[in-house]
Amino acid sequence: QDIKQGGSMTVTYKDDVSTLDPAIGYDWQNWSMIKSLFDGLMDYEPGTTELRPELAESYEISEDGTVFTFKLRQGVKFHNGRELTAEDVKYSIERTVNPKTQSPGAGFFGSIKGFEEASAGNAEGLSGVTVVDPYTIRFELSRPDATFLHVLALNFAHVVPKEEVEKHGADFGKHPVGSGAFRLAEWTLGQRLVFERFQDYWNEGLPKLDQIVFEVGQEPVVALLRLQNGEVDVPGDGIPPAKFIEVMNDPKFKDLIIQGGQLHTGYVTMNVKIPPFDRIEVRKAVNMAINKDRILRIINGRAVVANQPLPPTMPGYAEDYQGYPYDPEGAKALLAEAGLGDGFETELFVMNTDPQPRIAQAIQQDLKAIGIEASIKSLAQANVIAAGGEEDQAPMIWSGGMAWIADFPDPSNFYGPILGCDGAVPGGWNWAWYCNEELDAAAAEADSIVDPAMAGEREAMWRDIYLKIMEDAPWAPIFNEERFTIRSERIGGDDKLFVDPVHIPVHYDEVYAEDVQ
Amino acid sequence: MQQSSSRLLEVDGLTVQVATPVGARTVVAGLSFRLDRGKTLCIAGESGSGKSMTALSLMQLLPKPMARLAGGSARLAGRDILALPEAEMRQVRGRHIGMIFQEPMTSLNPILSIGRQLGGAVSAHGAISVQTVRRRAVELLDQVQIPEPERRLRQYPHELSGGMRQRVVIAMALAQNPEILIADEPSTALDVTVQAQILALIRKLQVDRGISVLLITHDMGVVAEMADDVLVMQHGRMVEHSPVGVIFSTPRDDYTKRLLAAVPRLGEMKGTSQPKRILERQRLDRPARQGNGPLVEVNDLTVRFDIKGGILQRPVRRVHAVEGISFAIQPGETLSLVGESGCGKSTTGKALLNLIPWQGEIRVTGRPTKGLRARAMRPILRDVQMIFQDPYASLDPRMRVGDLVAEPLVIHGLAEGSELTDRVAYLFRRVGLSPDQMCRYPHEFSGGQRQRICIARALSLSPKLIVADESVAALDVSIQAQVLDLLQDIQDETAISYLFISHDMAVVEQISHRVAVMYMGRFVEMGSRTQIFENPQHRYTRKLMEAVPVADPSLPRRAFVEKAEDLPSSTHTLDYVPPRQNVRDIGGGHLVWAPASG
Amino acid sequence: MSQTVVETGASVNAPSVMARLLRRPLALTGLVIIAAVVLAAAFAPWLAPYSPYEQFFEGLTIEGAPLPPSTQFWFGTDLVGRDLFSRLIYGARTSLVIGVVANGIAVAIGSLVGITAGYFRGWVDTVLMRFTDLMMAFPALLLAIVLAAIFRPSLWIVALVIAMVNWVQIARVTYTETRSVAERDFVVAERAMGAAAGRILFRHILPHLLSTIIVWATLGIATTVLLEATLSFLGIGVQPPIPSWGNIIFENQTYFTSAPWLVFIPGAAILALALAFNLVGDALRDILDPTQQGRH
Amino acid sequence: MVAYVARRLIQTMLILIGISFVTFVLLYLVPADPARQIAGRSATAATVENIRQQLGLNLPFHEQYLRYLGGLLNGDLGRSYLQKTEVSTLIASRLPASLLLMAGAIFCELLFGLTMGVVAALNRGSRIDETLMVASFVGVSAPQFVIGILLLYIFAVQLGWFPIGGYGTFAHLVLPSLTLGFLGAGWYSRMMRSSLIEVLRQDYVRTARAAGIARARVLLGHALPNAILPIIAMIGIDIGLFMSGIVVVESVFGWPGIGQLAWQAIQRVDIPIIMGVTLVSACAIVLGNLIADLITPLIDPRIRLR
Ligand code: HEM
Ligand SMILES: Nc1ncnc2c1ncn2[C@@H]1O[C@H](COP(=O)(O)OP(=O)(O)OP(=O)(O)O)[C@@H](O)[C@H]1O
Ligand SMILES: Nc1ncnc2c1ncn2[C@@H]1O[C@H](COP(=O)(O)OP(=O)(O)OP(=O)(O)O)[C@@H](O)[C@H]1O
Ligand SMILES: [Mg+2]
Ligand SMILES: [Mg+2]
Repeated sequence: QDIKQGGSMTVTYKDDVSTLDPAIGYDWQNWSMIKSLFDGLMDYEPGTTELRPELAESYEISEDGTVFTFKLRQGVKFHNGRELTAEDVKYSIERTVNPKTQSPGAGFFGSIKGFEEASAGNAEGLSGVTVVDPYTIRFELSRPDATFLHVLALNFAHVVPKEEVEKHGADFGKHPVGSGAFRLAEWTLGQRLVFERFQDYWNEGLPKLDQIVFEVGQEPVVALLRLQNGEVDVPGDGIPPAKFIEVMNDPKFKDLIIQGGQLHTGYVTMNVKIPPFDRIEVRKAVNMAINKDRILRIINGRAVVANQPLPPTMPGYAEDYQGYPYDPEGAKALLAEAGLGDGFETELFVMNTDPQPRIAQAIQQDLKAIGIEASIKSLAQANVIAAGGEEDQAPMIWSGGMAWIADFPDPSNFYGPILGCDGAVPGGWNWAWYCNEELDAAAAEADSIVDPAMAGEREAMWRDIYLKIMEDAPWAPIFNEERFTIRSERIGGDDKLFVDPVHIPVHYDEVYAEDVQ
Repeated sequence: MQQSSSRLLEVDGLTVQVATPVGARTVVAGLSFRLDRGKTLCIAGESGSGKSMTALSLMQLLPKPMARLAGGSARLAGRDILALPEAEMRQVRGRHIGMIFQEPMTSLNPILSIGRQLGGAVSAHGAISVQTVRRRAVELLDQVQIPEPERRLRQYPHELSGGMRQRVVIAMALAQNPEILIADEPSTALDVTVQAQILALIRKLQVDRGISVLLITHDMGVVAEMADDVLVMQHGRMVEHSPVGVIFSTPRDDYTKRLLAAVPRLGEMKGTSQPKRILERQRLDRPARQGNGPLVEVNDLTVRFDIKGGILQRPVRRVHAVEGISFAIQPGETLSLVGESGCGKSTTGKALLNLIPWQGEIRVTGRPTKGLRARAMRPILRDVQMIFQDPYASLDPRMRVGDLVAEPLVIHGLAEGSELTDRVAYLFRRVGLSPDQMCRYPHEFSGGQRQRICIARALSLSPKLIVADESVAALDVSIQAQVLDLLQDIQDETAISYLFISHDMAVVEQISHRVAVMYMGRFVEMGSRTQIFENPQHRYTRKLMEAVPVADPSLPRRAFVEKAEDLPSSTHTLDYVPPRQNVRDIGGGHLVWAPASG
Repeated sequence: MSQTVVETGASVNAPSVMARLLRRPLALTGLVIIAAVVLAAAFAPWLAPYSPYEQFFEGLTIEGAPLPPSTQFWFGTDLVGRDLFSRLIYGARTSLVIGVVANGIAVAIGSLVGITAGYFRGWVDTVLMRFTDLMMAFPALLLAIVLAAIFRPSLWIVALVIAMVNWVQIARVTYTETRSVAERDFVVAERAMGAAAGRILFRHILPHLLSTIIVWATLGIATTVLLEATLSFLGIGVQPPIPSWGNIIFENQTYFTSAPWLVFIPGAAILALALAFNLVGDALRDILDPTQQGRH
Repeated sequence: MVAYVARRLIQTMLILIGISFVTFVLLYLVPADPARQIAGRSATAATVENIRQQLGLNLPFHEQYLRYLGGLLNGDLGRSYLQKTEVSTLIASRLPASLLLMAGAIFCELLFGLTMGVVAALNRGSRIDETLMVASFVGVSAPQFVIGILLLYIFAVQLGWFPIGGYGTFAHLVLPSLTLGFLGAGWYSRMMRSSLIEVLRQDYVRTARAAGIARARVLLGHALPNAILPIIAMIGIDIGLFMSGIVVVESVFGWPGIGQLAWQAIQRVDIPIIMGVTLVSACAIVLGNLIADLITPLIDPRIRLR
């Protein structure tokens, strides 16, 4: 397939881009922008969840799965012209782990030797990272970690040039210099950013586009209209809910919409430390009380019903698991069994931006039908998160708007912080405060299986873990959101590039402009 | 002399109505008069009789939509100016008729310089070059005897005194050489000395330019001094229209007679030493002084107000409102404080009741009051009470008058229940009101009645001294006379003392035993009434007396004073040390102050 | 004696304030609207055709779109399939409760601060005035939002938050008025009689402020209703599913192009209520406040 | 004059410090942990603690405040927790848009408000007057978010005359300005009307007319300058209203100003930004008052700056 390079694309976002520092950026908008400005050792095949080396030419994993050795590509240049070496890789990862950087991703590197000291600020670097020669780097882990390659594909492991970081200090995020396919050409705060092709990019033929213009502060509705006028190519925030039905039914848009899955699950957490949610019957009753189909209708069918923590596109998803059926009568019976036949009063926390309060109200009505009077606490996101992190604050939380979207496509990513014992601490993200040591052990075991050949086994183990969790029912999974990306006719590329699981909304490096073909 | 050509303005059947919540009310009813060339017609009458409405309707400046012309005509040079459309009427205003309003404080635009306003009047009817306008403005200011006219053009109204402002207003009215000048109470709001200057100025201009003047006033003294003809109004109707001599010598109408009878005339008490009413009642036998020792002694009373400013709001200037005055009041005696606006009269009165901070020494029946807090002052206030200038403002409009009069008794816990009611009823009768009016509200009473209520309230504690601050100044003459009589009768019966504060020499003459003349926060002269009025020693006392218009047209009219200056200010810098004054007793307790030599 | 009867604005048998209100067409309109809202709030359970909380399955189209006004749902349904008409009727309760409670607290705080600072002067004045100035410089909505974020909002907390923001106006007005009343002769006269501060404040000054306070209280209700609506519109007001006119709009605003009735009907309700209170307040000001007379 | 301005500036400083204190207390009480937000969802407790220490969040309240105040006095508003940028940079990048919007709103409210007020005052008691005054009441009673959405619906969605939102061209400015100015236009028309009626009743207007000066000249030269005075005094209050208004209007129209910045920061409890925007708004309000107080004596010579 002969794709000519050139052309330009305009992407819009409503919210401003905060930072383009790979160690810090963790937002909807900047995640894939950073991916285009920087490179890491690992990456995924475009449009899939399959890992492949990027800056690494090849890698080796030791038998016991604790030593990873990478050979770097030669001749990779940073945007400032200097060549990228193993030193830079080491520096970048150590920088992320260094508490002074205040990186939200530091925790991902927990399996590297020396992490504890480094993250506490007691050691300069990571003892487990060794530069063997300028093009070879070795990672020693303190325990086998099957997800480590995924971790190295995260933005937090992307490579930054030390001299530039030191030059700009805390403002590096506003002056990003990487080795990615694009370089930042212009940034007017609060208005627009322009990415330009990096001429010396090591991967010949990429990127396809010459330029990407990001316009921020654009309402999704406006973006959609401008798309119709040909002024916008990709509305980054997608199709606004209010326009969804209209757009889906509009023949003009028919060919421009691409639907795909998303590593997302929306769920209701039930705090197992707050009575009566300490009773498994009550939690099951809640699972059975919620009419998920009606909720799908409220969000115009932009999702599929969920019955387990993992989304369908995630390895380890249990295809044949039926989950708890919608059965208000059965739910009532369960409540009666728990001695709560008359129902009870509780609180349902929810983030206060549309449509979350609406969904919460639908859940509220369903709960009411079985006698549970849940009053809604609709708060700013930060306040809900804070309440969830306290042991005795939030009996139930509707996760919408703060829900888990996987950092990398691996089943383990849905466990640790949100269902494992590690997350069930003050300030943690395990809002159900569910802690099952047995499952923690099983999870550790599964994650120590690094051998790609054993991947199937590992997947099965994870499947088991999640099904066990469903037996305890600390969550009521509600739905898995679907992605609907719309693009202009000017932009071409394989459909899967537009619903890429990690490059959201589109794979900036791979899509091309039809008008230069 | 009485040629028909001398008739400049002929008004016929002028009728004005105002809208009220209960329908139209006629406030000027079929008024007819004529104004002759070069003459002065005075419209006299009490407050609310329709004088201003008459003037405004002639200019077609009635306040719309409240008031409207309901009929009549006014012929000026053959044209009925009441029927002219606005555009033509505008040609009449300023060119043919100029007008001066009552209130010099408000009749100039506060945010435009004198030059702009005067210039606007000069060039109102047509384009004139800037230089010409300016020259003419300076000329006009010169004509109305304003010193330094050039500088005044750049000044703003608030920088001028009341008298100066009124002169500017006159200059504006004369800007286009009108044939008629309408002056609506042009001097009422001014101090007596300034009033005299303004009236003299109008007379001079009239003579110089031969214009006709329609002068509106309620002061018969002013009428006597100014008028050729007089029109007396009551309730919107003309009750008498005669030449000035006739009005004063042989008034025909009852109302006119009553009006004239009520006017206090300076000098009518010559040769007596008791207040007027006591003389009338033939109670000469009663001794004026009784008891032992003075009721109130004031020694070196000084009141200064700081004016704050600067970054820290520190005092930057100081008003020397009262500057070291001393006096005593004997039981049963009326001491009058007389002086012009701002000289410190009210401040003195308030200091007696401890309503403001002061320095010096005050003793009430021997008890010093310095530094007493509200609670400690209470017993003293049983002996000293105050009546304020404005009877309406000093009565809480939301209380029944019975409760108002009972208020001091309740506050001091002196009576309650039926005893209280009886006591209030007695007080009502005492001041000539019927006790069954007790349940009404202040607004249901006339000005005079309200002042009676205030007096009743002041009397309720049976005080030994009442401070009466301009207590009759806001009243029409006839009512003023009644209230003065009442005050004197009470004194006659109860031997109460008064500190009577007034700016009106004629009133003071009627009521006082002793008089103190105040100027710039100090006494300049103090003595018995006879001493002050028959043998005034201080220059300022004499000036004050000369300035009072005398309600007698046969007296010679006062001479015009060139470029008169205003009163100096009593605001000084912080380090200002008031000059020392020497007091001289010229005999019989007649004290005269003079600057200390050296 | 020849005393003339003096005419003044208020005569002996002045018609009552209510009668005078009723004579003004605009104020009458306002009163009618207020009466209608009060009735709706009071009799909501009888007036509303449905429960305001019930999310009807047939209240949404198959695709999940709300239903436009129809004979079944007079004002249509909202985004979760509830009857908008019923929610509006119940929402009137919220608006009124907030309007009356929040504004009542604000008026109480404001008057107290204003009167105290105005009468006592000195350091009491300075401390209170300085605090009010500070509050004046606070962007009111930001303050309300932050307060709402601290306290987890509920109907009563929202009322309290609004009260905390809204008393400043009243404080200023009563302060200025107290100062001017305190300088009037009848208060000086009262001091001259030896009356204690409490007596002067409550028997003489307060009655004079009463009409001002009533007027501002009425106008304040309009402001309060709007502020509640705004807070709810931003999603930090009255908690769902309790209907408030503001949060109805908040929940439905993104659909204003496809389901405009969901935004504009409650919008019109807020407007009408605020307008009504403003009209009545303005008329009251004309009637009660002598200094404002002659504006009509 | 200089002393006055100096005094006012000192007062302003004090007010700002007071406001910073109150805001700081309030935000201190907000139940959300900034360190945890920065650290992200996969952070360990140690990382969070470390961040907390770096930000000084574990210091006692008064030390935290003094630290902030110290920065403030050095002109340092701090760094946004989540935007990772100097707050001053963020505000500076957003301020032009907000100021533009305010300028548009002021233009609208003066244009409509003053015109309506003058026309109503001159036609006092007539149909025109009544209609205008009802309109002004609608202006003060209409919630801004409803007006905004309504204008969008009519002029952008239905008629397509203006863009549906966004920023950049004059056309973008029209609807938000109208929305923001709506309230002020209502107030101003009422104030202008009563003020002008009051002024037209004054003696000096009669004096000018008695001197034969033409009506229009009396109105423009004598009456209006006086009538405008109370409206100038409103500048500060007006800015206060704007500061509240932009949060709503910018969110309805997607206007990239400090209102949106503040709203997003509040949603995410980004304390330095909330503090910064609050202080900047307070500054604007106080400054507005100061400007009003400085302009007034230029028009009204009676007022002395003391
Ligand atoms: C309870 C708090 C406050 C209230 C109710 C209040 C109210 C007022 C009002 C109504 C005026 C106009 C004065 C008048 O018309 O007589 C005024 C003036 C004034 N206020 Fe306050 N204010 C308060 C707090 C403050 C504070 C905190 C300060 C000092 C920073 C302050 C300083 C002033 C000053 C100096 C004036 C004189 C006029 C000026 O310079 O602008 N006030 N205040
Ligand atoms: N704007 C108005 N609306 C209603 N009534 C008015 C108005 N102006 C004056 N009046 C009434 O018209 C009558 C005549 O008033 P006018 O001003 O002519 O009296 P005046 O003789 O000039 O009194 P004064 O000596 O107090 O100036 C009074 O009863 C007054 O109450
Ligand atoms: N509270 C105050 N603060 C500052 N200056 C004051 C105050 N009260 C009075 N003054 C000033 O003190 C001086 C004396 O005032 P006072 O009221 O005693 O005069 P007055 O003789 O009663 O005049 P009038 O005849 O006008 O009533 C005046 O210059 C006045 O401006
Ligand atoms: Mg008059
Ligand atoms: Mg006085």
